[in-house]
Amino acid sequence: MKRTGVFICHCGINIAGTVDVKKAAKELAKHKGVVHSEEYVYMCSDPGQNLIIDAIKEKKLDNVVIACCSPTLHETTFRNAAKSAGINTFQCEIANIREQCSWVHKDMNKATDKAIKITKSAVERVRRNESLEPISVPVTRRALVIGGGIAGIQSALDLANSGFEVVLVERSPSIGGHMIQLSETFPTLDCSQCILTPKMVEVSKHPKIKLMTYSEVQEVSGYVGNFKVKILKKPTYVDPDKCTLCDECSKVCPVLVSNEFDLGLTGRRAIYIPFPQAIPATYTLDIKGCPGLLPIACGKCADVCEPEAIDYDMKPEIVEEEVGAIIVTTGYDLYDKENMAEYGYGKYADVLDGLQFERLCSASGPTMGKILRPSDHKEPKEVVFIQCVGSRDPELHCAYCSKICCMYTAKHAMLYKHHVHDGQAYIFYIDIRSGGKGYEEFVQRAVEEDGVLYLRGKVSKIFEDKGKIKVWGVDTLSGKDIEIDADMVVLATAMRPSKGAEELAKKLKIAMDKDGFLSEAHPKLRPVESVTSGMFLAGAAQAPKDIPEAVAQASGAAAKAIAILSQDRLYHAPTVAKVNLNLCTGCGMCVEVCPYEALSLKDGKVEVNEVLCEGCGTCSATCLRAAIQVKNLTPLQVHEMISISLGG
Amino acid sequence: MKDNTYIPKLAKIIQIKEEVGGARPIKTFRTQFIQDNNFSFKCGQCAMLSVFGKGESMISISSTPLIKDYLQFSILKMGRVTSSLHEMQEGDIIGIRGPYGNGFPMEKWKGKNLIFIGGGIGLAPIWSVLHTALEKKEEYGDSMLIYGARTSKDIVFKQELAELRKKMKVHLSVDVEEPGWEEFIGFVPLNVLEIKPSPKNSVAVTCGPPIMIKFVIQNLKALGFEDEQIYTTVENKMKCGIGKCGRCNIGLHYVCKDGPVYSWAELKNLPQEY
Amino acid sequence: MAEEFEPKIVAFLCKWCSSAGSDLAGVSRMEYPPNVVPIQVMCSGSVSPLYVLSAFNKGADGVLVSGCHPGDCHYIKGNFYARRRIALVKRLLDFIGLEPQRFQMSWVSAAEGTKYTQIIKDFVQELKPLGPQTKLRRDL
Amino acid sequence: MVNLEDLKKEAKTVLEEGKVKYIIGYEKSANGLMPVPGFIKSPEEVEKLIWTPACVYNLTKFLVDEKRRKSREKKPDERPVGLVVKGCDSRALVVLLQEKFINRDDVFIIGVSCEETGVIDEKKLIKKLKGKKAEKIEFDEKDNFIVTTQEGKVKIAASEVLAERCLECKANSPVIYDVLLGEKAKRSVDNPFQSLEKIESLPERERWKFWKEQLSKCIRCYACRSVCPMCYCDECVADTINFAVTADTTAEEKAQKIKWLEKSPVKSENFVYHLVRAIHLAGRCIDCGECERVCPLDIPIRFLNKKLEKDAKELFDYEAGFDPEQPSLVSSFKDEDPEDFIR
Amino acid sequence: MEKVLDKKSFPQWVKKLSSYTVYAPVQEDEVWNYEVITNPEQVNLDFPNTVLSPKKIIFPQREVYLEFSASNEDGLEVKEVLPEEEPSVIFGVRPCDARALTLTDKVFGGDFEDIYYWKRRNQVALVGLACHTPPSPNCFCLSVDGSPFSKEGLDVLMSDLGSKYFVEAFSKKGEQLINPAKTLFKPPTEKDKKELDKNRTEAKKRISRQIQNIKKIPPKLKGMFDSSLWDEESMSCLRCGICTYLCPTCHCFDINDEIFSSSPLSGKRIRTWDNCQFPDFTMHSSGHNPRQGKASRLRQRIMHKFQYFVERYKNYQCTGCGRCISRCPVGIDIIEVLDKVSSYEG
Repeated sequence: MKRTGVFICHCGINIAGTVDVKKAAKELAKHKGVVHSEEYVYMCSDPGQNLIIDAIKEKKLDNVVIACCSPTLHETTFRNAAKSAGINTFQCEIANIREQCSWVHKDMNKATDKAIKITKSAVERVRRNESLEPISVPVTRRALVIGGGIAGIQSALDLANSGFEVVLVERSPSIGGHMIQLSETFPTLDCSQCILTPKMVEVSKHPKIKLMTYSEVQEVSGYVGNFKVKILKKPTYVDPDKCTLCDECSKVCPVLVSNEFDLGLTGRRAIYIPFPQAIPATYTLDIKGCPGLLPIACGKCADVCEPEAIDYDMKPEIVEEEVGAIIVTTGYDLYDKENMAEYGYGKYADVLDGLQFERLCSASGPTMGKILRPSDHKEPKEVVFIQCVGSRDPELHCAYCSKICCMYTAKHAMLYKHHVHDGQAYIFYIDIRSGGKGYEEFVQRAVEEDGVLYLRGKVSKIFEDKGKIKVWGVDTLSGKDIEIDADMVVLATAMRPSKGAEELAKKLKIAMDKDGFLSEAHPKLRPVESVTSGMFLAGAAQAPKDIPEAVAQASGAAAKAIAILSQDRLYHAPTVAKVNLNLCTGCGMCVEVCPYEALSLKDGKVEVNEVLCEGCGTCSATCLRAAIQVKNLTPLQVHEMISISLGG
Repeated sequence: MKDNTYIPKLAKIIQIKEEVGGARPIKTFRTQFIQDNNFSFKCGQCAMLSVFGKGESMISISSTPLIKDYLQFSILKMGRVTSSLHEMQEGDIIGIRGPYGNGFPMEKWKGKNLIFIGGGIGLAPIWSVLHTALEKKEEYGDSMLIYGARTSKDIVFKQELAELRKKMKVHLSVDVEEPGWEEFIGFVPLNVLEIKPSPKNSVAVTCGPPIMIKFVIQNLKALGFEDEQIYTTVENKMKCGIGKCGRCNIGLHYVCKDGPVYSWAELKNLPQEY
Repeated sequence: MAEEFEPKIVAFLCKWCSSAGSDLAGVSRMEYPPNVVPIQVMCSGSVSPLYVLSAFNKGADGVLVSGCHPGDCHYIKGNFYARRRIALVKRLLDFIGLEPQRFQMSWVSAAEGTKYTQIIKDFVQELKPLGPQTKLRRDL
Repeated sequence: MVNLEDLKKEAKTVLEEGKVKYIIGYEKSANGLMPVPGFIKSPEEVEKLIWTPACVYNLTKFLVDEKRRKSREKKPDERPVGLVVKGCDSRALVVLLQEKFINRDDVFIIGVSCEETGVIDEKKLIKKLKGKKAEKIEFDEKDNFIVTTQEGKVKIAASEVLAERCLECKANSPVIYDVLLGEKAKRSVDNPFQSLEKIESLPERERWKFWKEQLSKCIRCYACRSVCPMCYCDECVADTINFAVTADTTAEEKAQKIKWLEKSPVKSENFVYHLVRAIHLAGRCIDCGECERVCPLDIPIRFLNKKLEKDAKELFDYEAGFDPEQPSLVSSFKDEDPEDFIR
Repeated sequence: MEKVLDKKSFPQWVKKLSSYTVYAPVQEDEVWNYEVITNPEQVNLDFPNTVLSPKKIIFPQREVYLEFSASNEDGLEVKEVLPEEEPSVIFGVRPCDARALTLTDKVFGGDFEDIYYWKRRNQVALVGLACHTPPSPNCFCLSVDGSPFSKEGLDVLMSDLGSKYFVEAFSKKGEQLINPAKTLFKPPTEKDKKELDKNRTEAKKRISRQIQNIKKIPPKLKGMFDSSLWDEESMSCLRCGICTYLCPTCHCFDINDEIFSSSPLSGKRIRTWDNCQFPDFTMHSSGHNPRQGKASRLRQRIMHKFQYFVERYKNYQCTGCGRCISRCPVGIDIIEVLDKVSSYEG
């Protein structure tokens, strides 16, 4: 029979003042299997710990229970003491008789009685504990960043500058994300491209960063510290090393398609560079528009390419990478046009979304920074900006607030006024959310210095009438109906998780919230970690946010990743789930409830990934067959604890 | 009023010896009744041991009836009761009722050579009869023990076997090769063929795992032993020990009461329900 | 005078919220009746219905399962599963005629020492008039 | 109306084509009214098949046996087993599929629709016939059965002898099948939990009295467990020893089998057994009513399951046995699950 | 002793037996069972087969053997617990069920007498009720050496003669039952006797079910241990305990320690019914099970009743009550199985 030692701490008078520690020690000595029971004034003191260590050695104790304060305080202390006496750390359990007993009761007899029960219950538990060592896994000291927007760029640079290799995967031909499309940024109105391009260049030049644009993550397996990733590298048909950016190919290309970078405000050729500062600086042949890769079909671009950079035989390639941590920064897309037909979005050329307006304002944009109507290239004199288009509309659209629209609409109106001094800007809003450093002042400037007219209320109808866009709305402050003959309407459409994020989340086994944004592990305390250990989130993929927030979160995610990558091995608590294969029928109910994707079905039985398991035990309560249980808090242990708590 | 056979007599564990460690541990327990009683038994009989709160388990008595001071049981840790027994310490109290079963027909064996063939924990029932025969050497012919275990670590009664060598022929074996082992390597039935005990005026007593018994008997037959010359013991799940609870039967035989000792002549005609 | 009936309560407290909340009650030196023996579990989601039935079978006069508030679960969603499971057990026990006061569930956060104290006080007060729980108690 | 000849034809075809190993159906027994489960192995044997209002058994239970048998075979016959199922039985199949206990390919489902009627409660019929021994029972038009006794044929209103669960049926015709016999009619049921209300409406004290008396009768023959297609665990809480023992199982594991309840058939232990059974069937029971039918002591066990079925519907809008893809009741949740009972 | 008793006087007879605990069949819902009677008027002898036979009184499903607890001196105290001895009487015992007790007598007697069984057995008097009409459609007592008016095992047998009972006492115990109410009983007339004979002849005819060639079965079974019949016949078996728990002759049991507290130790050692149809019945703790699979368990039930028992005690361990047939959830019919045994070839 296992030999148990019980040590009851007086904690000065903190425990001994209410619990008759002598009586408790005497009662415990009678308990089955307890061969040593003593009390001492301060167990956590050196002499106290030595008492434990000596007793373990002298009485050949197999396990010990320390009845003292809450385990949050001294569990580690006593477990280390136990370890130094030569027994496993899990052969030491704490009975909390201070916070949960002596401090909350007055009646000495009853408190003593309760303390005895709590301690006996810990005895019953520790006697059935397995000796366990922390689970240790080696770490692949590289990271993967998915998404090359500002968040991805920031994470990648932080990681690389800390000395870790980074694989940065971007779906489109260039990094830069939406930020590179912006003209100026609030609240300082500095040029977006001016602040972003140096970072993009740094990425491309960084020896620790392996940049993979025009690539997509196909498959992720493994677990924290040891992910295996398969990345599909789509063919660009242009060898970037040879390409000299002479633009001859594009000139001869007969195909014209809508230019994504300008959100359809301009066109581009099938062979193109997304924008002049693109990183990597090279051309991409988009086969969707290309008449064919066979020279027979067209072949003009290859013909004119002097350095012979164009290679029609380029094939898709699967690249396998091993990484220890993954940061997901897949960003956002704007709410689809189809969803916003009521605002004439997609129907009238002069109804634009915010990003289109950014391009109009941008010096590198389709109008070279002049604000002109897409329909007739005239300068608009009356511009209506509408906020909360698709946001904060739980009935029809998205219930959440897209967070940045208040600010960028103010910016848009301001920029408009800076371009068109005699123009009038109207903003329909529900309310103004301008929390952030310098934000409120920025909005005030728009109103006071630039005379932007804020109208509180919703727009009821937008329609084209004699070359104007009629906007009907209500000013809810004055209660008056408003009708504006606008030249242009700019919609602050809702931010959505970027297209394909859902598919990717499934591959990564990262949970999504009800809106499709990636779920953080804890809304307050673990905002950059995903539920899956070793995977982190940053930027608008997790929730709508502005640039500084995205950058901050990206650096936070990088720091979290570094915390993993900076270690040779990862250690994980060994109190994880264990399957009894004889009983498991493979129903998969535990797999469904596991919050950590630590369980999976293999050959009709459940398998535990011990590195992912956090030991919560929800699987064990769900299993109908008692086929899965968490080590050191098994149903048997709980059963015995229940019995003893109730007196036998 | 007759004795209530279901009520065990309390006995104190006076000695515990660890025979085999590892995953399939075996310990030998010596027990003494707390109050004197007329517990007398025959070799090969069993007793129902109680660990109160856990239940009962039928265990063969491995000491000889000639020793009156204590009863000895060698127990393989297997289930709820035997695990609790293995947790017990000297001085702890268990319950004993019995003896049950038929025992070995030693009267019939007088004047014959006794060949004991055991495997693993199967030496326990043999141990009783072997020592009784040894004590009454004059009544029997030559005795011999052929015994094997998985590895040398799994051999029970190690010291006693060394002692025993001085008194009779002992042939040991281990199933698989291991450094330092100088005797036979291979399964017990093969060792039987190796040693070739003579069937002439002999009785073979074999106990051990069922698969071993099966091949030992096959090989004994090949050596010329008649069915009547081969004895073995049978194990089945038991509860009452007195042929009433109905679970240990092989055909119409209740192993607890009519067994556990059978000659092959008897056993081969019984259905294979063990 | 006969001694007042003191109900025996088993409380399954999740480690991260409810047990921490109970610790806070201690640190704040709040006072509540000593009728409850706490059993710390990792998550309220790990409390099997069997634990509850077993506690009643072994003579508990009351059983409490306490976890983190929805959305605060240390393990993200364990308490949601607990909520569903416990609701079913509670309905079933009610159906067979066990007094509904005997089986309770609560959300107690690590900051809610006061709430924990109050829950225990109320629980004990509600159980006292019911007397000992004999319906499901072992009658071997 | 299901034509028995059609059933035989279908059975014969799949057997002749070798599409199935054998067919589990209903077969006439030598003794009277009630059929027995039949295991039809050859086309010639299909003549034994019957379909009457006395075909009460939920034959999906035998898939559990089949699975175990197959797992023991060295070279198992991989063909599916043919299985005759009623609407309720088919829902059991759905749950077994949902729990991945069986594969869809392992069973060839011959669905029979109860149409607007159902199967009988043998006890009700015996009572109704007042001692006359029924020899045969047949479907008539939707509201009646024709019963043959020694004294000739009598017409009995179906509502008087239908099994309780048929009166509260949610699936008159199979929800999953390979071939379907009979029409996909749906008998409208106003309140599928009607029978439950008479207990629910009792005051707490009376409810306790009712269950105390009922469950104290239990002799723990475990017929309710044995007949239930969902009770396919290798090892049950109610068993005192481990069944799933292999060479690797240690003595400790065997010694540590938890005794959540004792073998004594006393009130307290019977309650643990029946409550655990009910909870284990929450969101899984499809109300085939077999547990109650087989109980030799006539304990109305079905109510326990029915209660949780009702709660699952009421609280979580969950119904078992219609969708093999849905996550099970206790391995799923909704944010808006009720929590008014939580302090 | 032969008497007649007016039916109206029957409650008065029961009333006279106030020193006895009286059991009689009681109906609850659709289920009849033997229960303790407090009101003699309550006794209703117009009943079909009870679900459980009087076995449940003499060999109760749960019997406490002993109590144990930790004690200071020897560390352990063990106390024998025996059933209390008080005279009791069971009314309305069917002849088949009484015969069944003569069979369990054999099991619980012999070399090791089972004190618990005999304590109860000895103090109970059995008042039988002859089966004028078979109480179950599956009665087949005639096939197994019984009859609807067998007196074996009974102390008293009552036979229904319309307005009165024909009462025969066969034992001292039986006479002691009649003595306190002597005045209620009249000697039977010739007419009564004639009617009794007539009834008995008719009663036999009313039993419709029978086993073919029962005599052939025990020797036949001897060679059928490895027959495939068991596989076929057990296909639909669910492994429940109905057939055996309800059987008046089945006597298998389990012994377990059931505890209130493990530290300090206190609990009881308890015998409960067990049965050969449960898979754990014969399973060794090693996991090996000599009767793996339900075919071997059906075989055990049949073999035990119609071969092993016959060989050991010269009786079938079956008295033809038909409970196992009527209550089998899947219609396994022991008569059919035995008929198949009779006609089995190969």
